[in-house]
Amino acid sequence: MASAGDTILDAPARAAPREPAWYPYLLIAPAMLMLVVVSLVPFLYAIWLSFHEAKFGRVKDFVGFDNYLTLLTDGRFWNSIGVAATFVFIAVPIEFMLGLAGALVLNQNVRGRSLLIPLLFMPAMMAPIVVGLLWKIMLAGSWGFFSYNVLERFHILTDTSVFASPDLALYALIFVDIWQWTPFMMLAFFAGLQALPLGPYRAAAVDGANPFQMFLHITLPLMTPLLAVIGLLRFIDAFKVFDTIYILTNGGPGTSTETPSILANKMTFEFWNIGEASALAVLVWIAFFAFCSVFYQVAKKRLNAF
Amino acid sequence: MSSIAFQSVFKRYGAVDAVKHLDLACAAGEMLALLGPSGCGKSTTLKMAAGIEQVSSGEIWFGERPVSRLAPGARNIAMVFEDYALYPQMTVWENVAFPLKVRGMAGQPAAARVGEVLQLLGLRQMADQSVRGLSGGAMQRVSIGRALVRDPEVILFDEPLSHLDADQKVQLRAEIKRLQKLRQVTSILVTHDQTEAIAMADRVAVMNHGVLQQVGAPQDLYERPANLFVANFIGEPPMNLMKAAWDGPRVVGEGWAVTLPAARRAKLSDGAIVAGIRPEHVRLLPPGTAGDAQGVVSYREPRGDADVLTVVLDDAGGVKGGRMVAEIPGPAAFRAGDRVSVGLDVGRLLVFDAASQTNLEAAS
Amino acid sequence: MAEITERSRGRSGLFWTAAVVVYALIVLFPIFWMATMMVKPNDAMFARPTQWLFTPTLDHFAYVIEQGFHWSLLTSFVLCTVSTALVVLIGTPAAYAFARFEMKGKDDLFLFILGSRMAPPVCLVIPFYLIYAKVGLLDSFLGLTLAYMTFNLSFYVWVLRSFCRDLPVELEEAAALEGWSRVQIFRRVVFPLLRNGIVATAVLCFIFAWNEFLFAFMLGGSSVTTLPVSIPKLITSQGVRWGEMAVVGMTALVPVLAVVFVLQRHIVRGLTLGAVKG
Amino acid sequence: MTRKIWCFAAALAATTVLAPPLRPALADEAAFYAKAAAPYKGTTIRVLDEITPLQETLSKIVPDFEKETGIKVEWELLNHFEVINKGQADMLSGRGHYDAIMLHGSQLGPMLSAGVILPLDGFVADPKLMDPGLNAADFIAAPYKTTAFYDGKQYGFINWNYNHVYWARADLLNDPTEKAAFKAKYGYDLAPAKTIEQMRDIAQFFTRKKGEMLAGKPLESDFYGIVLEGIKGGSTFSNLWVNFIENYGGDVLDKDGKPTFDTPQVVAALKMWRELWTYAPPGIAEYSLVDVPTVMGNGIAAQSLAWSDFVLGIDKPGVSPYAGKFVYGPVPAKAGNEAHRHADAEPSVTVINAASKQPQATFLFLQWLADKRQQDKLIEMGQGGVPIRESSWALPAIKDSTNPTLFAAMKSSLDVAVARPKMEKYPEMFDAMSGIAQQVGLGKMTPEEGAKEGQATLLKLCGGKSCTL
Amino acid sequence: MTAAHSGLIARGLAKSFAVGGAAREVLTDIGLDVSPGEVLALTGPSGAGKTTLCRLLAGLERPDAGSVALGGRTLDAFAPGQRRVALMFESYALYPHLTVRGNALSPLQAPGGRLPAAEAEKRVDEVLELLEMAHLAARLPGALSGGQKQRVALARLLVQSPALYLLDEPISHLDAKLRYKLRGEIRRRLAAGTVPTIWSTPDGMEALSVGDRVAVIAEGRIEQVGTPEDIWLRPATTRVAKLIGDPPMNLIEGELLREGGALFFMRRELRVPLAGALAAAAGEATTPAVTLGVRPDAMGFAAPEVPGAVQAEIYSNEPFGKHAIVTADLGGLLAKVKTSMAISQRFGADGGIGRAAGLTLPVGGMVLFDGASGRALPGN
Repeated sequence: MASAGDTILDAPARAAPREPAWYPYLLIAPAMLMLVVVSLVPFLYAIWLSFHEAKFGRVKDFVGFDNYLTLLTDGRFWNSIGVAATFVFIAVPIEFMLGLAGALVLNQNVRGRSLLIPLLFMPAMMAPIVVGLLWKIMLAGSWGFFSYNVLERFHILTDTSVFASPDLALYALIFVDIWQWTPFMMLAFFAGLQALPLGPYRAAAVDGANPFQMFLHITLPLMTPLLAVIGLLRFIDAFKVFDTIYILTNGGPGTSTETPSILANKMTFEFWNIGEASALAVLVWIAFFAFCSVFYQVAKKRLNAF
Repeated sequence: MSSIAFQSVFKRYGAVDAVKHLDLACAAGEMLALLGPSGCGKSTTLKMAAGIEQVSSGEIWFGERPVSRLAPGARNIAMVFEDYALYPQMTVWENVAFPLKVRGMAGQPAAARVGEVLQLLGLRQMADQSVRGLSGGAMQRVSIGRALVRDPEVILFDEPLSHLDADQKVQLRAEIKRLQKLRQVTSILVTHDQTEAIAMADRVAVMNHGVLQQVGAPQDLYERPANLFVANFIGEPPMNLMKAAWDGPRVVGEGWAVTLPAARRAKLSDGAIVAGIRPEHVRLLPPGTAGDAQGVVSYREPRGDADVLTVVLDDAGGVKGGRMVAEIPGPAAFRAGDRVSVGLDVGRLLVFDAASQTNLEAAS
Repeated sequence: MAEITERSRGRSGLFWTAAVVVYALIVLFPIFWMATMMVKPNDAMFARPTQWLFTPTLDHFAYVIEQGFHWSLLTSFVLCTVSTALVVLIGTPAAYAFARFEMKGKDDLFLFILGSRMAPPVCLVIPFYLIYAKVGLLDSFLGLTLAYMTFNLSFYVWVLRSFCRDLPVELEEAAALEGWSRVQIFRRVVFPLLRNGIVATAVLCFIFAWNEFLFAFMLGGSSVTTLPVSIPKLITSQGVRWGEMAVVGMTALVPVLAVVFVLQRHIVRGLTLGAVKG
Repeated sequence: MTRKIWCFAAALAATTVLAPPLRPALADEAAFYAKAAAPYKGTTIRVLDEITPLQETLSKIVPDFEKETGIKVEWELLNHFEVINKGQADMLSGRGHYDAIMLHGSQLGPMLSAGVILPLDGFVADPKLMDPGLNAADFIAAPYKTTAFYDGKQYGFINWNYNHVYWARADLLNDPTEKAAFKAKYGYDLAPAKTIEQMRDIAQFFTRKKGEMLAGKPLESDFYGIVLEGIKGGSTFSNLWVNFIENYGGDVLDKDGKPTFDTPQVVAALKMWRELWTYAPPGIAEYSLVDVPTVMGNGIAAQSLAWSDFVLGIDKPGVSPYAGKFVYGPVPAKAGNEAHRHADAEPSVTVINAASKQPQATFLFLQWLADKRQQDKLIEMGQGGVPIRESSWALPAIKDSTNPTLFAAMKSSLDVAVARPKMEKYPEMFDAMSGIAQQVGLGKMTPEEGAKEGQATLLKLCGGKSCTL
Repeated sequence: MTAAHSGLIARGLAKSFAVGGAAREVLTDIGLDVSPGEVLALTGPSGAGKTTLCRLLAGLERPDAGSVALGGRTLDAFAPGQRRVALMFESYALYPHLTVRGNALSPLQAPGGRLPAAEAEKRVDEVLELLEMAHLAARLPGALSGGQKQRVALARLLVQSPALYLLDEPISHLDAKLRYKLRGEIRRRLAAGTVPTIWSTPDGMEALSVGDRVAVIAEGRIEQVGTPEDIWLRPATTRVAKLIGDPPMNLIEGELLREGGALFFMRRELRVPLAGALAAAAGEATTPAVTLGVRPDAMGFAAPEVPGAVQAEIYSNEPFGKHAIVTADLGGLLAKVKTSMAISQRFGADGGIGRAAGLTLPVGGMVLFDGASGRALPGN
C-alpha cells in the first residue's frame, strides 16, 4: 500500500467488486455449517437436556428451571466456581507476567534461539494427560522425585504431600498449569516483541529513556492488543482445564480442586445426572460467551485487537 | 551548541566495512548533509553519531567531549527519523513531551516548552490527536517537535523527508532549514536526495561505498565536483559526462569539440579524459547556427519553466555522435525530430581523468 | 529492541543466553527425568534413595510394542492428520473470506466462531456422547474427526484469518487483470503465499488434536484409541507401568517436537493468534 | 449392615434347582457348548472387562470359546475407571456396543435402577442354554449370592472376587531385634496383626524417622507403619466402611437402607481410621488402590490393607526388591469382635447389556467363563489368582503356591466377604463419603464431625428414603 | 455509447465509498478520452481519486455511474481479466514467490492472454533484455532493489499486448535520479506503440514531462485537461496552479481595484498594476475578490528602494546549484521565487534570512483567478 495513502481512504478489506454478494458466504458456508453441526447443535441439545430430568441417560420429564435451581443452590457448584476462579486468577496472571518477563529476556541477544525455542516450548506441546503424570512422578507423596528429594529431605513438607493436602493441592495444580503454559505465553509474547517496530525504541534511546521507561511507554502499550488476545485465550483455556486435574487429583482432596469441568464430568459420567450436568454446561458456556463477546467488542474497538 | 567531529571512524560488519576511515567535521551551528546512494554508509555514520550503532574504531567528538562510548541518551542529541519513529499510542502532545518526561521534567515548565514547540510547528490544534491518524507531513513535524523540545546539542536528521509527498517535502524542507538557522543548532542531515541536501545544508558531504568523496558548500559540489561520482550524483538532470580526447587545446568528444583557453589547457595533463557539462550549460540554437556540434532532438521532456531535451549528435570526424542532454528555459520551441545546433559553455566544461575519475582541476 | 544498540551483544548476550539455558534446564528437568524412566528398570524407578545410575533396559519398549501401542500411535496420526486436513480444507476459504470480504453480520459470525473455541470440552462431551450414541458415531473415526472441529476449526479460522489479512490484495488483482480465474488465482497466488501460515496453523491444530484426551476417551473407544487415551491403560493393578508410560508419553512428544523444530518460526508467529501484524 | 445375605432365598432356590448331583465329564461340557452355540455360530459378541493380571491371563483362554462354539468374542480390557465410565455410558445410552460388561458390585445399584441390565432367568430356565454341569453350588457362596441376585432375579454369574487382605513385611516382623523391642513395648509378640488394635500397634511401632534404625540398619528416609488407600475416588470409602466400621460393629446403612453413620461404633471406627493415617506416608490422601501396592513394593511401609489381586503384580521378582519378603493375613478384626469380622470385597459380575443384540450367545460365554474348566485353567495359568469357586482352593497352583499365606488370607476374606447393598445413588454417596473419609483421615475434621456430616449427607442424598433399592 | 475513436472513452464515471457509515464521493462525473498511442498523464494530490479511477477503468471497482469504452467496445460488463487492460500497480504487486522471469511470464500464461510457451519466453526475454534485467531473471523480487522491482513491474506490463496501459504512480517510490531515467525510458516505449496509456502521478512536474496531454484531478473531479504547455501557462483553476511547478505558482488572494482607467490587484500594501491580458481577464471578474497567481520563475529581486518593487523580507533561501528558491515574506504572505544562484548568494552566507528585499513582478507569468470559484478568468 502506498504510504502516501492515495488509495481509497481506508476502505477495509478491499475486494474485487465483481464477486457476487453471495460469494463470501459460499466460502464460509462449509465452515459455518460444520460449526453449526459440531457446536451449535450440541449446545442446543444441552439446553434442551438442561430443562429435563435426565438421570442415567434416560430423558424423563420437562422440569423447567429445576436443574438450574438445584445447581445454583448447591454449595458444591459455587465451590467449583470458586476453585476455578482461584485457579484462573492466580495461574493466568503469573503465567502472563512470567511469560512477558521470559519474552523480554528471550528478546535480548540470546544465542541459539532456534535451538532453545522448541525446547522451551516443550511443556506446551505435551499432552495434558502426560503433563499430569509427569507431575505425579515429581510430586507424588513419598515416592515423587521432588517430594522425596526436596520436600521431604529438607523437611519442607513432612506431614502431608502436596496433592494430598486440601490446602496445597490447588496450588500444586496451579503450579503445574504455570509450568505448562508459561512457555506458550512466553513465545507468543516473544513473537509480538519481534514484530514491534524498531523506530520508537531508537527514538526513545535518543530521547534518553531508560529500559524501564521504554518498556512502560513503548513495549507495553504496543503489545496491548496481543496481551489482550493471548490473555483471553489463556483465561478461557485455564478455566476449561480438565485433563491435568482429572489425572492428578480428580477434584480432591475433598472438593478442594473441583472445578466446574471436573464437577460436570462427575455429574455426567459418575452420577449420570445429565440434566443437571447440562445445566452446569449451559451456565458455564453462557457466562463464557457473554464475557468473551464483551471482551471481544471492547478489545476490538479500544485496542484494535483480534 | 557544539561542533561534531568524526576522527578516523570505521564501522565494520563482519568482513564488510560500512564506513571507512571517516574524517569529517561539522561546525557548531552548521547543518551538514551526508549525501549518497543507498548503502553508502551515510545512515550508519549518523547512527554512530546518535549512539544507536557503535563505532568499530575511531572517535566521535561533540566539541571537546568524546562520545563514542556514551549511550544515546547521554549524548544530549535529538534525532528525526525517516519513518518518524513516533510513539504510536501517544498523542501529539505526549510525543513531544516524552523527552522531557523521561528526563523528569514535568509540570508548568514542561508544558510551556511543549506548547511553544507545537506553536512553532503549527501543531497546536492537533495537540490532543493520536499520532496514528496524522498525515506524513504532520507526523514528521511532530518528530521534529520532539527533537526541538529539549534544546539538544545536536539534531540528527535521518532521511526526514523521504516518505513525504512532493508538496509536503517542499514545505517541510524550508521549515526545517529555517528552524535550524533560527536556533543555530548543529545538525547532520542524511539524505539520498541531492535536492534536499543542497537546499537545506550549509555544507554537503558526499559518500559512496563507505568512503567520503567530497565535502563542501553545495555550490562547490555543484560547480567543482571532485570526481565523476560526485559530478554524476549531483544535479538533475545529471551532468553530461562524455568520453573525450585531447587534440592539442581542443577537447574532442563524440560528435562535438570545443577549444579550451590556452592558459587553462596548460594546467591540464594529457591522457584519456571524460568531459562533463551540465545540461543547463548546453545551449540549443536553430539549425545552421555555428555551434560546437550539430544534432537532432530525440526526446523532449517539458518541465514547465524548463524543457529537457536529448540531442543525438551527428557523426563528426569519423566518430559516431553521442547523446547530449540540454536544459533550456521552457516552454521551448524545439520538438523531437528538430535539427539543432549545440553550443557548449566552455567555461563550465569540466575535465576528468578517465582512469582516476578525478577532476583534473579540482584543488588537490 | 536489543538491536537498537549493539550494547547487549557480547557479554550481556552471553549472560542472557546463560539465563535462558539455566531456566530451560530447570523447567525441562521433569521431562528429562521422565525420559530416563523409559529405560529405567522397575526396581530402580522410584527407589529410595533416588537412583541416578542404573543399567538401562528396553523392557518398557518391548511391553509397549507387545501391547500394540504402536497402533494407537498410528490411529492418533491418521486421525489427527485427517481431521487437520479437513480443517484446512474447509477452514481456509472461510478464513480467507473473513479477511477479504465485507459481509453483513461478519462480526456476529466471527464471534460465533470464537464462541465455539470457548466452549469447555467437558460441557460439549455430554451432548456429543448422547447424540453420537443415537446416530452411531461413537468409536468411529468420523465421530472424533467431527468432534475435533469444534475447537480446531474455529481456532484455525481465527488464526489463519490474520495471515490472510496480510496478503496484499493487489497481487490477486494483478492476477485477475492478467486473466486468471478465481480458482487459478487461489492456486497460483494466494495459496503459495499463505502456505507458511497454513502450515503453522495446521501444525498447532494437529498438536491440539494430538494431545486431546477427553473427546478421544469418551467418543473413541476400542477401534479408535488415540495415544493419550492409551496411556491410562498403563494404570493397572500391578501398579502404574511408569516406564511404559514414559515411553508412550515421550513417543507422543517426539513427532510434535520435531515439527516444531523445523517450523518454529512460523509456529511462533501462529501462536500470536493474529494479534501481531506482519 | 449385618452379615445378612441379600435375597438369600431366591439365590438358594436357584442353586438348589440347578445344581446337579454329579459333575459330568469335561468332554460333555465342551459338547454342550458346541451344541448350545450352534444357532449362534458366526456371531460376534463384544465384552468389556477390566485390565488386571487375571483378565490378561483370561484373554489367553477366551480363544478356546471361539474354537468350541464358533462365536467370536471381542474381548476389550480397559483400566478400572475406564471400564466404569465407558461401560456405564454404553449401557445407559442404549447404544449396545458391548454385549457384556463387567460391573463391580457397587455399580449394580445404579444400573439396575436404570434398568439396563438383562436378567438371566429366562436363559437359566432354558435347558438349551443352561449348562447342566455348571455347578453353581461350587461358587464361593457369600460373594456370589450377594452380588448376582436382586429382587428374585439373577443378573450374572460371579466373575471376579476382588477382596482385601492384610499385607505386611515378614522380614521386619521376624527381625529378632524388632521382635524383642516390640515385646518390651507392647507386651505381646510381634506377628502379623490379627486385630485392628494390633495393626495399630505395629503401625505405631514401625513409624520411624530418617536415620533411626530399622531391622538393624539406619534408615535413609522416613519409614511408615502402615499405608492405606486415601484418595477420593479410589475405594477409600468402602475400605473404611467394611474394614473398619463394620468390624467395629457399626454400619453405614441399617437393614432398611437408612443411614446410620452417626452411631458411636462409626465414630470409634473413624477414630481408629484417623489414628492409622498418622502412621501413614504423607501422600496417603492421594494414594489410590494402585498406589498402595506400589508403596508397599517400594518398601517404605510396614503393613497395609490391599486388594489381593493387586498384590500379585507386586510380590514377584523383578518388580519389587521386597518380593518374597511379605506375609499376608485376613483383614484384622476388632479385638473382641472376631466372631463378626468383616473383610472388604468387591465381588464383580459380568452382566448382559439390556441393549445387547446377542444375549443368548453372550449368556453362553458368561456361563462358559464361570465354568470349572476355565476357572481351573485360569488359576493354573495365572500362577494363582482370586478364585470364584470353592474347588479352586484345592488346585495345585494355590495349594502348592510359593505364597501360601496370601491364598489363606484370600480364602479367609472371601469366607466373610459380601457385596455392598444395591444403592441407586451409590456414586454420589461414594463421592461425598470418600471426601469425608479423607477429611477425617487428614485430621481436617474430627471423627465426630465426620460422622455427623456423613449422616447428613447420606440423608440428603437419599431424600429420607431408603438408600438401597 | 458509441465509440468515437478506438482509444479509451470514459463518460460520467462516479464512485462513492462508505466511510464510517457515510458515503464519501471519491469520483464525480469523470469523462476522459485517450487516443491510441497517446499518453494521458493523470495528476492530482493524494486522495484526489487517481487510484480509484485507474481501478474503475481496470474493472477492479464497479462504478456507481458512468461507462467505459475501449477499442470500440463497451467494457462495463467485462470482468477485469476480460478487459485487456494492463495495470502497473503503485506497489508493483509483484508475485513474491515467482522469479523475475516468472512474474513477467505470468500474463502470457494466463488464460486471457495465453501465448504459446516458446513465443511467451521469447517476448519475455526481449523485454527483460530491453530493460537490462536479463541477468536478474532468476531472482525473486525480495532480492531486488526498489528500482529493479519497478522494472520487473514494467516488464510485466510491457510483455502484454493490451488495449490500454494503466500506470498507477509507476515511479513515485523511486529517487529523483532514477525517476528521471525511467520516465524517459518508459515514455519512449509507450510512445512507440499504439496503445492508449494513462499514467497517474502525484507529481505535477512528472505529469508535464510524460504526458502528451495532462489531466488534473482534484477532489474527484477533473479540473483541467490539456497539453503540458496549457497546464503550465494557463492553469484552469487555482487547484491546478497549486499542483504544477517546483515550486508551484504563488497564489495571492486579494481584490481588484479600479483607479482611473488602470486596474490594480490589491492585497494590503501589495499593489500590482494589471495590464494586457491580465487587464482583460480582470474585466471578466464578477466579484472584486480575485486570486493572483504568480509563477516563481517569473519573479525577480531588486533593491527595496527600486520603484515598483514590492517590499518583502527574506524568509528562507535554498540554493539548488543551477537555481535557488528564495521565500519572501510579503507581510505575512509567503511567496516563493525561483531565482539564479548568483542572486541567491548575494543575500549572504546565512541566506540573508530576515533581510529586506524588493520583489519585482513580471508582466507575463501571472494568472488571475476568480476569488470565489478559483477558476481562471477568461482572457488570461
